Amino acid sequence: MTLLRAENLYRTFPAAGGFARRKRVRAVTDISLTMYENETLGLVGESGSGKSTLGRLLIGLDQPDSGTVYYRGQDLSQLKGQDKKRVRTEMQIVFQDPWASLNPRKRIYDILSAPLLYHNYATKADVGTKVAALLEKVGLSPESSERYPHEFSGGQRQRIGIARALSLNPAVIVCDEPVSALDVSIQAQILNLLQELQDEYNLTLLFISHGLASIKYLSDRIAVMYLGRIVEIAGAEKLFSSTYHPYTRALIMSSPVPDPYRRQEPEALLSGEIPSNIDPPSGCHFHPRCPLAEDSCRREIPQLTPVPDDLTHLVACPIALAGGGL
Amino acid sequence: MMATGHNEPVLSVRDLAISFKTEQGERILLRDASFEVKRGEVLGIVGESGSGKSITALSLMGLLPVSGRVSHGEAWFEGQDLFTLSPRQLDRIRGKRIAMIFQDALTSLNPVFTIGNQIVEGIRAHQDISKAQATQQAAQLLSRVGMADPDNVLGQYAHMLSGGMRQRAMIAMALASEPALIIADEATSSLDVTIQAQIMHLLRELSLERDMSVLLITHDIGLIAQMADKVIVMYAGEIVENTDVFTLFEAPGHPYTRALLETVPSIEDDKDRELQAIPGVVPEDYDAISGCRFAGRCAYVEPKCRESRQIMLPLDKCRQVRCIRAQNNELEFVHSTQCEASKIALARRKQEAKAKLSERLRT
Amino acid sequence: MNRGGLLRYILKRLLIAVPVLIGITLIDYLLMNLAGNPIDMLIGPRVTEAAKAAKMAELGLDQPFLVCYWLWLTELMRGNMGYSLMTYQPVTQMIAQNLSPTLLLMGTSMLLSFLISIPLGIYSALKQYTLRDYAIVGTAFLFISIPGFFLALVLVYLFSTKLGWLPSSGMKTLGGAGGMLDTLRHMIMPVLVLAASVTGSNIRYIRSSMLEILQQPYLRTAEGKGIGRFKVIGKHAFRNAMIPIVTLIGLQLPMLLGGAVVVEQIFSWPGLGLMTMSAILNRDFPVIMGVSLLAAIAVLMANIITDILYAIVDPTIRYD
Amino acid sequence: MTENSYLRTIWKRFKRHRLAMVSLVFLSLVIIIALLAPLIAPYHPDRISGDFGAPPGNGHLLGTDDVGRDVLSRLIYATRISLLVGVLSTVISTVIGVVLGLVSGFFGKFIDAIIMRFTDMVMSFPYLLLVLVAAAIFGPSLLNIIIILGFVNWPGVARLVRGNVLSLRERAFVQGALVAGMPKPYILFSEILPNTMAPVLIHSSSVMAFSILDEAALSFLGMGVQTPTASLGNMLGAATSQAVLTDLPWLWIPPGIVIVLLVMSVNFIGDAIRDAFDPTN
Repeated sequence: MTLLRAENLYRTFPAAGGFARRKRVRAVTDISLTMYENETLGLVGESGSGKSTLGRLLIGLDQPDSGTVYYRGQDLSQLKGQDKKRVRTEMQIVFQDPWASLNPRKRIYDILSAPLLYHNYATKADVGTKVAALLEKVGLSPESSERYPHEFSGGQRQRIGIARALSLNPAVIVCDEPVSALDVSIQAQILNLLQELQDEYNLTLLFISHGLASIKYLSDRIAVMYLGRIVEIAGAEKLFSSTYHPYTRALIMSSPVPDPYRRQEPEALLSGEIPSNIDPPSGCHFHPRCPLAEDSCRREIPQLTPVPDDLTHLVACPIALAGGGL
Repeated sequence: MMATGHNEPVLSVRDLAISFKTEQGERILLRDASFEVKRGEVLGIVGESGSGKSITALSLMGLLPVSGRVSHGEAWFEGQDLFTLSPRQLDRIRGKRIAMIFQDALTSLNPVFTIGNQIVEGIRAHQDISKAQATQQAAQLLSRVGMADPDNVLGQYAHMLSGGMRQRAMIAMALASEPALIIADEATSSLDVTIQAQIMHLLRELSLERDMSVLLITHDIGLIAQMADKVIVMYAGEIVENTDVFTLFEAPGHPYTRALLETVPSIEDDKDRELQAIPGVVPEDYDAISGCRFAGRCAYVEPKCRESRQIMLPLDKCRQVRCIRAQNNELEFVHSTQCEASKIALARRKQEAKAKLSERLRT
Repeated sequence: MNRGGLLRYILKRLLIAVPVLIGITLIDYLLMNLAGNPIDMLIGPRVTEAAKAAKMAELGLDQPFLVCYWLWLTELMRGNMGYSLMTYQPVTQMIAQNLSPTLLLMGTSMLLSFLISIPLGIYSALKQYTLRDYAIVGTAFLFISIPGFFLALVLVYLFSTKLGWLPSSGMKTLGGAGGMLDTLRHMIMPVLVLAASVTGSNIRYIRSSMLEILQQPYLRTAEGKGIGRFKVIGKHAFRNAMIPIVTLIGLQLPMLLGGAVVVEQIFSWPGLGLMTMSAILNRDFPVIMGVSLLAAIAVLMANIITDILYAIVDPTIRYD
Repeated sequence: MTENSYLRTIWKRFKRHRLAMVSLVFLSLVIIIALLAPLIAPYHPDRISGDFGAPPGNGHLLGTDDVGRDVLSRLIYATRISLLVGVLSTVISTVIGVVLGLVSGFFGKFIDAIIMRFTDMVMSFPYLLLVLVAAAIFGPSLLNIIIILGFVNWPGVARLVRGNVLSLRERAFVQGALVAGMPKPYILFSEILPNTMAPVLIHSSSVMAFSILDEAALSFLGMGVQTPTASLGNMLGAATSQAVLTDLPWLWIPPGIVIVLLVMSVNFIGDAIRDAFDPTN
């Protein structure tokens, strides 16, 4: 069942280069996307691809310049009063930086209990037990509620961040690079925790990452973004087994494989830099770096089109589609 | 240039210990570190944050922050112990014979001088040539590291370049005087994967082309597999394993190494793979631990592990570990290994890369 | 940074200053109204009440506040800042006559302060946590904490009264031959007093900005190139440390202007400060308001120039 | 560890600053003396209790002034006045600055532009001149001085708070509170405000040091606290007469030293607080 649907989202920001004329960064350009209940959608892209902005737009933490987000069929921007408040709490987020995501001046108890009390998810009498239960759920001892954020390690803070996101019984959680600031030995703990919680609470997750490996591990479907647009979206296995878009291919080839026998082929590596998203290249934004680029790529913006035998696998590259998948 | 044979170490570090002054008094953040880098070899140092890998590199360059000091040890490089040199003597080596590439190129390049100015300065510090000649040389270097328009880049400031270009500029700067050893400290961690792959490829080519040794410091196991010939694994201020890259992935000798390999997701994995998480966290005040520092998180721990300080000992010809149980042959996963096979694989991989490079240079 | 961009930035910066400038004149005018009737300030006191009323009607000052403000503003544009209640002179003329001694005093103090504080601030940062650092910082604190007038009294007591080395007031020896040397002798103490507190805060500012720079990774890179400690500090750190000093010039102007009032009063230095102080003591509002308006505009201009200079010296600067 | 232990860490770091500890002791002592002035002062500060201009000694520890009042007693009362001015005007300007800064930073846009341009205006007037003008208009009195100093000192605080709010607003924990659907007042007062208090406290210490100096300067110039009420500034003002300066140094040297020590200790304490809160330390 469809839980979230985005239609033609656009979002720009004023560029910070102040001497220049007021230019705008095109963070998200013409994105339509559906998220189904109880799935994990992976969103992968490099810096400037607009993946975080898209995540924030989907849960209403930011408003699009144009386009609409529907949550259970309702237009987010049209919600008012109690409805708005309710929907607001059903969509949560886990941030990347565990050091900035908790108020340093508050005890964990205060951080977790305030929203519970405000939204009447708990009473003064039982809020203590509820906080303790939340902490146990994410693998922390109930006693930690008396402590301050600076007394925890990065991984533990991320657990607290997850507990906060869980506290209001959300339907959707956006995980914005939740493990990229953590040590490798801690990353798996958090990934496993997210997986467990999703199974237990039937959560819908949007998992944002710049690396393919962790996203493959967690996601049911994966969307690949490049300079504000989605270039390919497919089932997690499918994306790797029959890759269409040349950028997706390059991304896979560039990810260092932990196996010394399988060396990266220099021929498969992308050349060139990621262009600025203030003045993205004309036509297909990827064409200056693309090994398949033809003249038409410079002019026409490719639309997401299903691959021949799979309607759920969409690719924004007519040339790759004509040539068949990997 | 000193004549060094291929099996001669370029750099040889013995019993290195580094301590820092902190609010709680003097803390030993690295101890008992010994390793060698051979000519033309890429030595990878892998470890999590706080394991001591960066301070090891900084100590070799004499760049430890003022609160830190080398409290013990030697580092022999081209016949001199780096730790006994005066800053002035050190200046004749760093930038010339050993160069370093840092993680964040934006803050590591001076914002108020042009790229050209900063490269030329490095060249002229070690070569007695005119500014014009040095500028010409700088342009050549920039073009070698893959800059499309070197003459233009010479006049630009760091903030005008993209992340990948900045890192290329840093590499060009490091190459200025044809160093024997390049230290790359998380040189690509803040870059995107497609850019990281380019930079790493460049580094590998340069090392082959100039027979230059590389000390590659990273937390990324994937990069280690792709780049390193030999590997040092660090945990909580100690080296826990020292081996070659093929042996490391095939037959890790230390429980931490094994756990680390298990915990990393890979795009090659099946989707249903269960990630084995290492429980717990890196102990914060590890220099207070008297026994094995990994004991608290180790799946194979026994009381004797906590009893005495662990030391590095060889398991066989190609593995050294800091684990008493592995040394006593009590861990079933530490199966015997074919050191010779790894050596051959290593040599073959290098040969293939060399062939590819010469082919590319010819065209 | 391109030239067109810089020009656009300067233009933008000036545009932002316009409402501030209008606001300053409005505040000035408001204060003037609080202090008395603006008519007295515009036409001078030597007129009868009847003439005043006629003049008021003629000038339109019997009209609503904003209209009056507009009239006052147009007069101001023509250079008419009104007349002094004490000397009957036009305020513009008085300011013009007293300006140069004050500028001489302030300029010399600023120069002296930079000559002392830049090397000391940098040195102190390099020697952080040493005895010399503590001594410099301690002295800086003393300079900041000592009231200018107290320092002036101490200096006068020592060098004029007790030792008789330096003249305690004025700009020239009365009946003396005058000349540059004479003026210089008169300047020593006022300049020292005026420079003291500015120097103290400059040292602290430069020291802390230098300390921050010393932590920057690019210094490590420079040192890693083997160019030598001297060049690392003298070139890489110094050039970056010079950037915030531009801002200091803008920050100092108000401090120096305020200080000048006190210093000129004590040393009877015949400048704007002395003139202002006597205007304040005599409730000579046209003069007071004229001077404060001028000062506010000067500070505003200094801030704009500072911002523009900053944009020029720092290649990374970006403004919205 | 708890909140207490956090403050204890700060306190531990503060204690390392030895001059600040000395300053703290000195300042506490001065405050006690000021509070207990009527009990401690040997004479009534405004009444003649001895010869004209008698040097120290003979029952008057610091001598008497040119009309025969006890200098020590006047000094004690003067310190009391200076502290009063310093503390009250700092409180006024901090409150104004925090409120304007919070409003400006949190609501942004039009309100922000107006408040910030107004701040620019006030800041453009040379500070001491503005105070002098205001004192000339409203008349010099203790209350007026406190109010005037309070009303000209806020722009620095406002800018500081605004800057902090702007950066805190983008921090993940504030965004998290937004996502949790918490109301605006909660976010402003419970998430943002507590995190701006440390920099405000540090800034306030320097505002207080300046206020004490400015009161002294004003009174010295005759535009501040008026005699016979003694203030440190107007006691020094007596030394503008050549006779006092040369022949009665005990009239002006002690109040001068007291001002310097007072201001220095406030500055040292502020500096130590800054260091204690600085995470890079």
